[in-house]
Parts: sequence; structure tokens; C-alpha cells
Amino acid sequence: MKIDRRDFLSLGIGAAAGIGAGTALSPLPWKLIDDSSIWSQNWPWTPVPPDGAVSFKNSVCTLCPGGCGITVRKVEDRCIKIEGTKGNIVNNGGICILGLSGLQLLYGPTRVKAPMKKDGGRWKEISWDSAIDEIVKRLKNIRKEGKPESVACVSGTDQGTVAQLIGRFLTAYGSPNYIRTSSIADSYEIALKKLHGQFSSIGFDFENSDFVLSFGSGVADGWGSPVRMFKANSKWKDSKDKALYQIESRLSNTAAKADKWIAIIPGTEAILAMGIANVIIQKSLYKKKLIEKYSKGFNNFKALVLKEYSPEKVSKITGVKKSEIIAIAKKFAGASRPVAICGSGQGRTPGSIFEFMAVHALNALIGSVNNIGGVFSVPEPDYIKWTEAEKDDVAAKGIKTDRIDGAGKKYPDTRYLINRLIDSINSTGDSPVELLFVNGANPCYTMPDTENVIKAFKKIPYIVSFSSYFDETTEMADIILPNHTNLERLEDIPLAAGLIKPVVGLSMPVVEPECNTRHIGDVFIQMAKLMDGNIKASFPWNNYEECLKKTLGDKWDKLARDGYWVDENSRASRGIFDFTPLVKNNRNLVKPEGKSKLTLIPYDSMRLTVGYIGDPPFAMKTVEDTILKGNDVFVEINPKTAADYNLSEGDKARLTTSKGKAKVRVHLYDGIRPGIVAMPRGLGHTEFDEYLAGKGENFNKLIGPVEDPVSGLDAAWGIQAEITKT
Amino acid sequence: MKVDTKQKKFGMAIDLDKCTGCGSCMVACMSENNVPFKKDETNKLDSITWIKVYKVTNDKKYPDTDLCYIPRPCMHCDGQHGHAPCVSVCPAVATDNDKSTGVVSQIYTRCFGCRYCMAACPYHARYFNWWDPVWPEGMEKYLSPNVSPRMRGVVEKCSFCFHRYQLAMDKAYVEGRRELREDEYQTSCTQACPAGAITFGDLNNPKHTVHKMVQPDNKHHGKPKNPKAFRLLERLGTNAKVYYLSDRKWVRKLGDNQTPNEESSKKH
Amino acid sequence: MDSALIPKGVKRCPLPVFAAGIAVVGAVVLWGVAGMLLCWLKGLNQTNMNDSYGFALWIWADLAVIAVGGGAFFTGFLRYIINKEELKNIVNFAVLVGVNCYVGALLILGIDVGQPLRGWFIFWHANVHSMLTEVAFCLSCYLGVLIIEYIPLVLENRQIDKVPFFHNLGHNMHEIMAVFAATGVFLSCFHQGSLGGVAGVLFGRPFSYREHLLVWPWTFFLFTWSAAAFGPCFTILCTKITEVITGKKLVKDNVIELLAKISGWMIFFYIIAKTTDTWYWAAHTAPAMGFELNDFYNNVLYGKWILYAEIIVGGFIPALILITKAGRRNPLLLWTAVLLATFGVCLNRWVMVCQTMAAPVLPFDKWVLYSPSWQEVSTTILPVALGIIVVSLSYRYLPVFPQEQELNPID
Amino acid sequence: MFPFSFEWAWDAAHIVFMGGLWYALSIVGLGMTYCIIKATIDTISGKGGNHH
Repeated sequence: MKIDRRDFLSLGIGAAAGIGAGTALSPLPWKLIDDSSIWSQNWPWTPVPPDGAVSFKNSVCTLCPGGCGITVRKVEDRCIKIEGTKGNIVNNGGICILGLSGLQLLYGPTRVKAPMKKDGGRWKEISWDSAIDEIVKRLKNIRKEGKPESVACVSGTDQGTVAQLIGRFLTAYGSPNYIRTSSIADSYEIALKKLHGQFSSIGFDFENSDFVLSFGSGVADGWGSPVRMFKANSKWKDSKDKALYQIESRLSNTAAKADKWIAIIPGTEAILAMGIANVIIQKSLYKKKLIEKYSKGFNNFKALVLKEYSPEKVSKITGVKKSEIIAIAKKFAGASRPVAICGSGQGRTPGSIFEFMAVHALNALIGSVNNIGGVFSVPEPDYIKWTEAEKDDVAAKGIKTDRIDGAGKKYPDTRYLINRLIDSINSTGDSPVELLFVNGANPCYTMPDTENVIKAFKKIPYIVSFSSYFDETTEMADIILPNHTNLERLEDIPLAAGLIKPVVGLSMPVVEPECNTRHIGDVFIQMAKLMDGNIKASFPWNNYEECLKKTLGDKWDKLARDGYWVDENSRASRGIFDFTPLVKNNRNLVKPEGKSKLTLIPYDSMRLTVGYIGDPPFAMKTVEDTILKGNDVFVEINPKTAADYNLSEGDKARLTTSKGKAKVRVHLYDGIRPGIVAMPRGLGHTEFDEYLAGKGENFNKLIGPVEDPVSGLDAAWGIQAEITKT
Repeated sequence: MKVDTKQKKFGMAIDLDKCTGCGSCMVACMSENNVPFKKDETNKLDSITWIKVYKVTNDKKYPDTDLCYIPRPCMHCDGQHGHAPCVSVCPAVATDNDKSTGVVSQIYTRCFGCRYCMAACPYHARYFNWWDPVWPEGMEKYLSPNVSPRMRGVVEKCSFCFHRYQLAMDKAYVEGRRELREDEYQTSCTQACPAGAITFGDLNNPKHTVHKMVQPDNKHHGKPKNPKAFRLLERLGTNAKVYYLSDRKWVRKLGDNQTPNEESSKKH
Repeated sequence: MDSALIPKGVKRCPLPVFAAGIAVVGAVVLWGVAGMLLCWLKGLNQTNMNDSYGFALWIWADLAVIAVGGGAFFTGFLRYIINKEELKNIVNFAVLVGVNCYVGALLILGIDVGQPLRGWFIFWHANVHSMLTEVAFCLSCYLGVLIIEYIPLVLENRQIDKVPFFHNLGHNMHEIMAVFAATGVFLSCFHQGSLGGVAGVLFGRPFSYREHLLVWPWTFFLFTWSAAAFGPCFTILCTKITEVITGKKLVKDNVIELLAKISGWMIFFYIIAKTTDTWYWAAHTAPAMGFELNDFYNNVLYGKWILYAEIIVGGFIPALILITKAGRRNPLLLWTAVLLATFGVCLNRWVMVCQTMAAPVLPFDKWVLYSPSWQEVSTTILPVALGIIVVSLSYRYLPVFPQEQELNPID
Repeated sequence: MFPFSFEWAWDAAHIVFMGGLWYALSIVGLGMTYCIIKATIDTISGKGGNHH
């Protein structure tokens, strides 16, 4: 049989059709289609979170000084979610963006997973024993050389058992150089010391205030204990009779929440406070009897205020209308429970003590000091009652040397001067610090003139970081002894952020340590035990837990149950209010550095963490595209000023100050005083993960420290800057 | 046991005068609902935020400028006949307006990613998974088993934390109850909001705070009787279950569009 | 070489020349396939679409090709239902263009969805209230009908026709083609309409929302009508292009003129309806939602020019050319008219898809503009290139143009 | 699409929509079936083709 082309063609077509029809009618396509929907939901790269028994664990958040109670939801041994603890004294269920993102820090890629040692510029994992051995060896050598004072510690706090243990270690070792990073807490402490003659922290009874006069304090931007402040702000909103006035050159979130926004020339807040005092005194609106009975130096103050701070003069300096000054003063004096507060933004940097005293004087004039709805001088919680550390000769000698940061000498009321630490390291040939411990602080990012800070850190021969995360300062270290994260460790947390009674919270481990980390308290106890003689003897505890439980004594049960303990017995110190220091330091203002036309100021936002911890990915995700776009940070500028510089929305520009320059983009914003450039804090990290590093610019690179003439603390609130379109 | 068969209508009231724009609601939502994140999230047009906080200003010059934050979850629209703009358009019934709760759901495994619902939603409340979700190594540990991580190519959106409703109902059933207390079912954002600006509850239940706050007029598609309350794009007839409150007139006005003619005729 | 396959009585270029041409277009196809594979393997992050532009170039392309592909159903309707006998000389080609348009549309849809493997959910889990469901059903059914209409042409291939079964099958299918055509018209009316409905039902989008008649918004009817009106213009355009490329006259002028005239009048009445619709929407529908006309056209790109371009340049002008005898007889004007008409209907589809996405709805929203990525562009061109190949093959091996032999006698 | 899919409801929308769809499909399906059967019969009875 001959198969011609036609037959072949028809055969071919027929066969193809047959196979096609056969397959189509078989169950195969149906099976494949059905499978396709199952495949598409079971890709191996899409995780399926395992289910299990749910439990809740309470603790206290230590990611910022706010001290909120947190409740962690767990499934088996995994932490799933962090929530605010209902009924907690600080936050009652609410929680901030950083606290919520805590699990991204716990399980995140920025963790230091084990002790690390820098080896030829690279981090190498080492064992805990060899790490501690190495440090102890160095400590012993330094002590042998008779320079115990060259060992220092930079820490985010000086309260609580961990800080006290480190302090105790240094004391027994023979160093006076325990240095706390600075914040408005220092400014308030010093102002209170000067005005009340007593050392205490500040507390505010916001929940009962009916008028809050804020000199730039970002009560809705993370000032104080953020969640508590949000709740207070909502309380003020609930009542028609309560009000918040915000004095600030930029329409911040706080200014937007305020009943009135007073756009002042930045840096003149103290003058305005004095102007308000002028109106109050002039119109006899102050509490005369109280002032007569509980104050001294009032007459000098009165004379000064009346002479130098007439509303006309104040208006000229501050840019606030005369009528407005009078209206504010009347409103303030007329309120039944007013309070005046200061410390700009989140209060992460100290301010001018003259300003703090002037503002506090307003509270005194109106009877809001130690009064309901007002401000309280709160003693530090007094529960750590250890016997004094034992000192041998070396220690006794070392402890008497001058502090490297010069605190307590030229400025007797200033306890810590971290800005001077940097100077004293950079100004000498060899670093006066031989060995530095860094805990709960990231000065290589958070301190002004970052470049200078890094220079100083490079000079320090040996740096020990206790950070749980790879931050900028840790990158400068020689060895890392990673602490447990806040969710993994036990620690007492004295709450420093403006409560009216001393409160101690208890941070509880809610999860087994994720990495090969160790509690910093245990590390110091262990190191002490490896040191000889008096140091070993000063640490009678076997481990940190034992130390804490013994220290807390009968408070332990309450703390473990509720998560916090309030020192109800503490009494506000009722000293005489002395106006004299205020008069003496009249006009001791802090002026911005430089001679340019524009003033660069920073601003704080809840969505950008400015503390020692970098913004976690979730928080970064909420940053608006008018603040960060790609890797470009935007600076805010008034459209009028922008026009002067030929800048339009989104333009790229170069921002130059005497300290450095930054590539930025421009966001036109009507809510800012002309002549001001505002830049967000919290960006420009070089460390942490790829979700944060390399994004935007660090404001601290552009500003340098400016010493407050009263306290010696860095109180720079801005710097003169130039902006040019690129 | 009394079984209440009355339909629920879960909804939200957000006090814009209290909202500080802090962003807690956004992160509370992301961590509750296993929302993924990428290296760069600054392109807000492909950044998944079930609840997104808009920043708006009154458009006035310095120093009369004012600003307001508007948190925008899914509005869980009821439409005019029970049809949300997105629900009626979904070709594959992957989204549904649940009659018994008023929650507009999204079934990720049913969605095939045509994005018609996104085109339909005037609030941009719906988000597409342009990428496969990827968590850095180890971070998948915090993923919640209550909400399945989505695969790429599907649409997702706020569910009013419906899994919390289911969990609360499970618990209630075990305890022999058929009704939830007001505080038993709260969304993650409501719970987290540090300013207490968000109130969540059953709009049909006169005892619930959210009902008292907005006083919805169910005869007029839930229009609020409280003059301080408003909804976004009220005039489109989306019949949203999310209400906003503000004392500020300019904020309330910004909730909906007006033609210039109306404005001038109102003035006279 | 392939002379046995070439229809009798017509001349075709040498196979190598033909193959070279196909290779060029084939390269474009490969480019498109590359884009397609990227989208399937890596996902839609390959596109420049975003959460504000869930519908973009692809959906526009879908709507546009379906609109211009409307020439198939309307010519079929005129030929088989109204019995316009002359049109048998162009209906084959109209069907061929239509098949390509619809295959292209489905292909693009297959790339456009985020989970193509679940594409069948639209049928299986159909939501009968969704315009997209209606589109999917009618579109795929109608593609079936178009293929049925195309099969007899394939069966007329010289070699296939020799097989008795295929000859008989082709003959029988011709016999009852009116039934298929009628079904096709029914399906077409609905899917063209529902494509209009896709945008028209969006009551959250005041730019595209229209009042309803029964369950359908006005855009439903406008889309069906415009597809019927503009589709034939595209058929004419394709015919003319084919004539230019082949250098031969393929369809007699009277056929083209008849189709042009019908199309012209259809466009004319359509554009009046469209104008009325626009006016009513601008004066009543949109203001009731808080918008005035200007709100939709105050963007750099999306200005009022787009409205004039669509209604006057792409509507009235081609309509007026085509309804006048002198106009449609003048080759230059005819070319102008069909080009403008195609442009007009494509612009309408662009506006209904992309401007709907771009226009702000929330009072604090801003315009969102978008430009497609190369993957989107290549995959959009892909079906066009495929279409060119299919048309070329069909032209070469099938008697697509019945009048070709008569118009181009071989000595 | 089918009455056994769970989202199916015997309401007007489904009846009209799916009714229309199945109606159109039936016509096309039956039409093609008719053509194929008739063509087969014709072929067997020796009609068609140009080789006779």
C-alpha cells in the first residue's frame, strides 16, 4: 500500500485529533487543574506557621525609657505578638510602634548571636569563657599598672540593679568613670537641684492637668513615656475645659494635636517663658501667699522680669505676638491645674538650664509645683540597699581621681558629661580611657558630631560592647559580650520618664534565649569573681537572679505578679523654691553654631526610633514617603524659604553645616517657620539590617555639641545651615 | 439558652482629634496579620499596609496650617444593597460581605489575582502581593498560626482581625455562650492604639460604645446621626462601617468631595 | 516548495522571502515570550503596575483588541443574519482578525492575573454578579465560535479540502453558519457590554461609574455599540494594510465602501450617544458624587484634550468622513478615517481603564501616573506579532480573500 | 458554574446568567456535533472530496 502525502496528512491530523480528544476526555486535565490550585498555595517558600498551645507572658518593655507593660502572646515556645498590658500603671493596654516591633528585634538578622571578637577587622565567634578571660586579663593588667580609673563605662541608665552592679564593679575596681548618656532627664535634674536645692527627678501629674503649656515638648511625638503621654493627650481632648498649647517652630504632631500652635523662633523659648512670667507678675496673677511662704529670691526675680522681659521686648526676640504672649499668660494663670513643661521633641538631648529653670519658675509662680496636676520632684526609687563596695588601696586611690568627663567639677550639679568624654579623649595623645564598657547606648550614632565621636572611639584601645544588636558603636568595639534582649532577660526597670511616684517595673524573660547570649548582670558577677580580693568580695551573689531577688526582698512577689511596684511611701521633696539661680543665670542661652542664614533643627517622630536601637523593619515601613524615598531623606522647608533658594517639592539638595554635609531632598511644608530647615532624627544608620542601614542621613553628623553655660551638657538644639540645589 | 440571631455589624469609630499619627495601629496590624515587608518600603504604591495612616493638611499657609492623620483600615463597605464595591466585582467569589458580622472577607487561596477589586475600591484598602513574601532567616518564627501568610499574586486587605472573632466565638461556645462581650472581640489596631483613638464594636448594638459614638442611622444606610461623625466618601454610597470623628470642620469636610457650586451655595 | 499548499489561481512570494518575513516577526514573538516567562516565573513585580494601577496597559490592551476585534461579530452579523451578500468577500478576513484579537486578549489575561494556575476559578467559582465573570465566559465561548467560523476556511486549504470528511465538514458548517454567527453575536453583545460594565459598575470610581439600565450601566451599551461601530473600521484597516504589504488589491471597493458606510453611521450615532452620556455624567452623575468635570481632567497628562481627542478626533471626524460618499471613496480620507476611528476607540478604552485608575477619588488623594515596563510592552506586542504570523500563514495557504483571484488574474 | 459548587444559589441571577451561558454553549455544541455527524454520514455515503 502506497502512502501518499494526502493520506499521511489525514492520518497525522486524525491521530493528533484522536490523542487530543482522548486526553481532553480523560481525567488527566481535571486532575492537573485541580492540583494546580493546590500547588499554588503550597509553595515551599511560603511559610506555614505551626499551631500550638497559646500562652501569655507579661514583662516590661525596655526598648525606650517609657517602661510600658507588655504582654507577649506565645504559641508553644515562639513569641507571636507583643501587646500592651491591660491595667498597667504606665500604658494600660496601649503600646507604641517600637514596642510592637520588638519581635523583629528578637528574631531579626541584627542580633549578635554569640560572643564575638574582632580579628583583623572581622568578627569571629569565640566562647564565653575565652571572651571573659580575655577581658579579665586586661582588667588585671590595667589595675597592675595602677590606672584603674582608665576603665570606663558608657551606659544608657544609671538606675536599677544592672547599672548599679556595673557601677559597683567600677568602684571596687577603682574607677569613678561610670558615664550615663545624656537627655532632658539631666537638665531637669540640674534645674531642680538648683531651684529646690535637692537632687530629684521630675514627675508630671498630666492626668490631672487642665492646661499644659509645652515649650516644644513632643507630648504626641514620644516625649516622656510615650504611651502615657498619648493617653494623657486623649484625656485632655475628652474635656472641653482642658487644653494643650504647643510652643514650637514647626507644626509637629504635638502642635497639630494642640489647641494652639505658637510658632516661636527656635532657641528663644526661655525668653518667652520669662515674658509670660512678666505678664503673670505684672498682672498679679501669681500665687502670692505660696511665693511668700515657700520661695526666696522672688523680689530679684520680679525686678529682673519686669525690667527685661516686657511683652514688647519678648515679642521682638521670640517672634510671638505681644497679644499672644499676654493671652498665653492669662490662660496659664487662669487655669486651675496648669503645668508648663519643656525639653524639645522626645527630650533625647539636654536643653538650656536657663530655659528649664524659667519654665519651672512658671510652675512655681502659679502653684503647680508639687501640686495636683502639676510637677513633682520625685526622689529616685530607693530599693537597692547594698553594703558599700569594698575598696582596696588601688580602688580607694583610683576612685578619688577626677572623672574623665570632668563632671561634678566645673559644673558641680552635673553628674555626667558624656560630650566632654569625647573631647578629653580627642584632645590628648593617648586616650585616657584604656578600656570602655558600653551598655544600652549607641553613642557612635546618637551623639552630635558623629565623626568626632567615632574618632574618639577609634582611639580607645579596648572597647567591650554588651549590645544584643550590631549597632554603630558595637561595630567600633573589640569584643562583644551580647546581652539577652529585653524579651529574654530578667531585670528591674526603674521608670525614669516623668511619673509622679517612683515606680519600678520588672522585665521578665518571656522566652528562652534565642542565641548564645548571656545576661550582663551575670557577666559582671562572673568577672568580679575572676578578679581577686576586694572586687570578688564585693559581689557576694552567685548569679544575677539571686542578686535581684535578694535586693528586691519582699517587693519581688508584687513585682513578679503585677510587673511593677510603686513606692507609695516616697514623698516629694518639699524644698523652698529659690529664684536666685535663675536670676543669676539670666540669658544664659544656647546659641546655634555657624553663620549661615538658615537654621537646621531636628525633629522626632514615633515612627523613627532615635535611641540606641535602630528602627525595626515594621516601623521603617510606616515612614512616610515625604520623609524617606528610596535612600533619600527629605528635609522640611517652608515654601516661602524654598522659593528663595529656588527649590521645589522633591528637589535634590545639599545641606551644609560647619560639621558636615548631607544629600537630601526637599519637602515643602507650610507647617514650618520660614528660615528653618527641619530634618528627621533616626535615619542614616550605617549598621543594623538592610531594612535600615544606608537609608537617609544621620542628623547628628550635621550638628556639633554646644555646651550649655550652666550645666556643661551639650544643649545644641540646631545649627546654622546652607542649602543648595543639586 | 437564648440564642440571639440578630445580625451584627462590626464597625469602627476613629477619633481623629486623638490620633497622633504614631503608627502603632499599622504595626499592630502587620504583626497580628503576618504582613510581609521588603527592603525598600518607600514606594507606598506597592507597600502592604492594611491600615494606612494618611497625613492631610488644611492647605493653609504658615502659620494657619493644621494637619490631621486619618488611619484608614478597610472600610468594610455595605454598599446600598449589601454589596461592597469590591465584593460584587470579584469574579471568583474570593471576597464576601458576611451577613452575620458585616465583615468583608478575603479568601487568599481563592483569589487568582485579577485585581478588579482593587480597581473598585476608592479607599486603596486592597493590596496586591507583587512579590513572594520573604522573611529574613529566623524571623518567620514570630508568624502567627491564626492568619495564613499569603502567596504572591493574590490580593489581601484588613479583615477586622476576623480570626480574633472566630477565636472569641470558639471560647464563648466552649463556655456555653452564644454572645460575645464587647471587649472580647477587638481588632489589633484598636487594642494597640496608645491614644485610645479607635473604638470597635457592633454598630447594631446600642449598648456598644461605637454605636453610641456615631449613632448610625440604619434607615439611611448607616449615616451617622452624630454631627461630629462622618465617613470617607459618604456620597459614593459605599456605606462604610468605619466612621471618623472630629471637632474640626476642615477635617470633616475633607472626608468627602464637594463641587465648588455646592460650597458657594452653602455660603449664601 | 510549498506550492501544493497554496490556493489555486493566486500568486505568493517565494518561500524564503516569506520565511524571512516570518523570522523577523518571530523575533518580536520571542521578545514577548521572554517578557511572558518573566512574569510567570518571577511574578507581576516585573511590571510597573502597583496598588493604584491594578489595571493598566494589559487590561487596556484587552479592551482595545476586543473592541477592534468587534469587526468579526458585526461583519458576521451583517453577512449571516442581515444577509449582506457582498460582505462574504471580507467576512473571512474579519473572522481571522477577530480570532487573533481574542486569542491575544486571553493570552494577555493569562499573564495579567497574579495566579495564572488558578485562572479557571473564574469559571468554576463564578460570581454571576461580576462583570468580569460575564466577560470571561462570553469571551471564551465566543472565541470558540470564532474558531468554528474560521475552521471552514482552514478546511478550504487545497490539501485539506481533498479529504472527503473535511470537505463535507466545511460544507456542513457553512450551511449552518448563521446559527453559529447568531450565537456569536449574542455572546459578543454580552462580553463587549460587560467589558464596558467592568468600568461602569465601579461606584467607588466616579470617573467611570455610570447610571444603570436594568442591571447594566450605560457603558455596557456604549461598549457593545462602539465595538460594532469601530470594529469594521479595524477590519478595513487590516485589509488595507494587507493590500499594501502584498501589493495587491484583495477586496473590491464596493465591499469596503459598504462596510465603511455602515461603520460610519454606527460611529456617528455612537458618538452622539457617547456625547450625551458624557454630558449626563458630567452634569448629573459625577456632581451627585461630589465631582465636577474639571476634577477629572486637571492633570498634566489627563487634561480635557483627551475628551476632545476621543469624541471629535476619534469620533465625529471619522464618522463624518465615512458617511459621506466622497469621503469613503477617497483613499486618503478612508485611510484617515479608519486610522482615526481605531485611535478613537482605543483611546476610549485607555481612558476607561487607565484614567479611571489615575484620577483621585479621596479628597486627599493625588493623581497617580504610570508607565509600563518593557515586560508589559513586550507581552502586549506579543499577540500582535502572533497575529501577524497567523494572518500571514492564513493568507498564504488559505483562500482568505475570495475576490483575490478575480482582482489579480495570473497570466 | 455548576449547581454543586458551593457558591451556587438557585436565584434569578444564577438562573438567568448560567441559563444564558449553558444555552449558548448547547447551541454551539449541538451545532458542531450535528456538523461532524452529518459530515461523517456524507463521507460514508461517498459525497464530497474532489477525487471522484
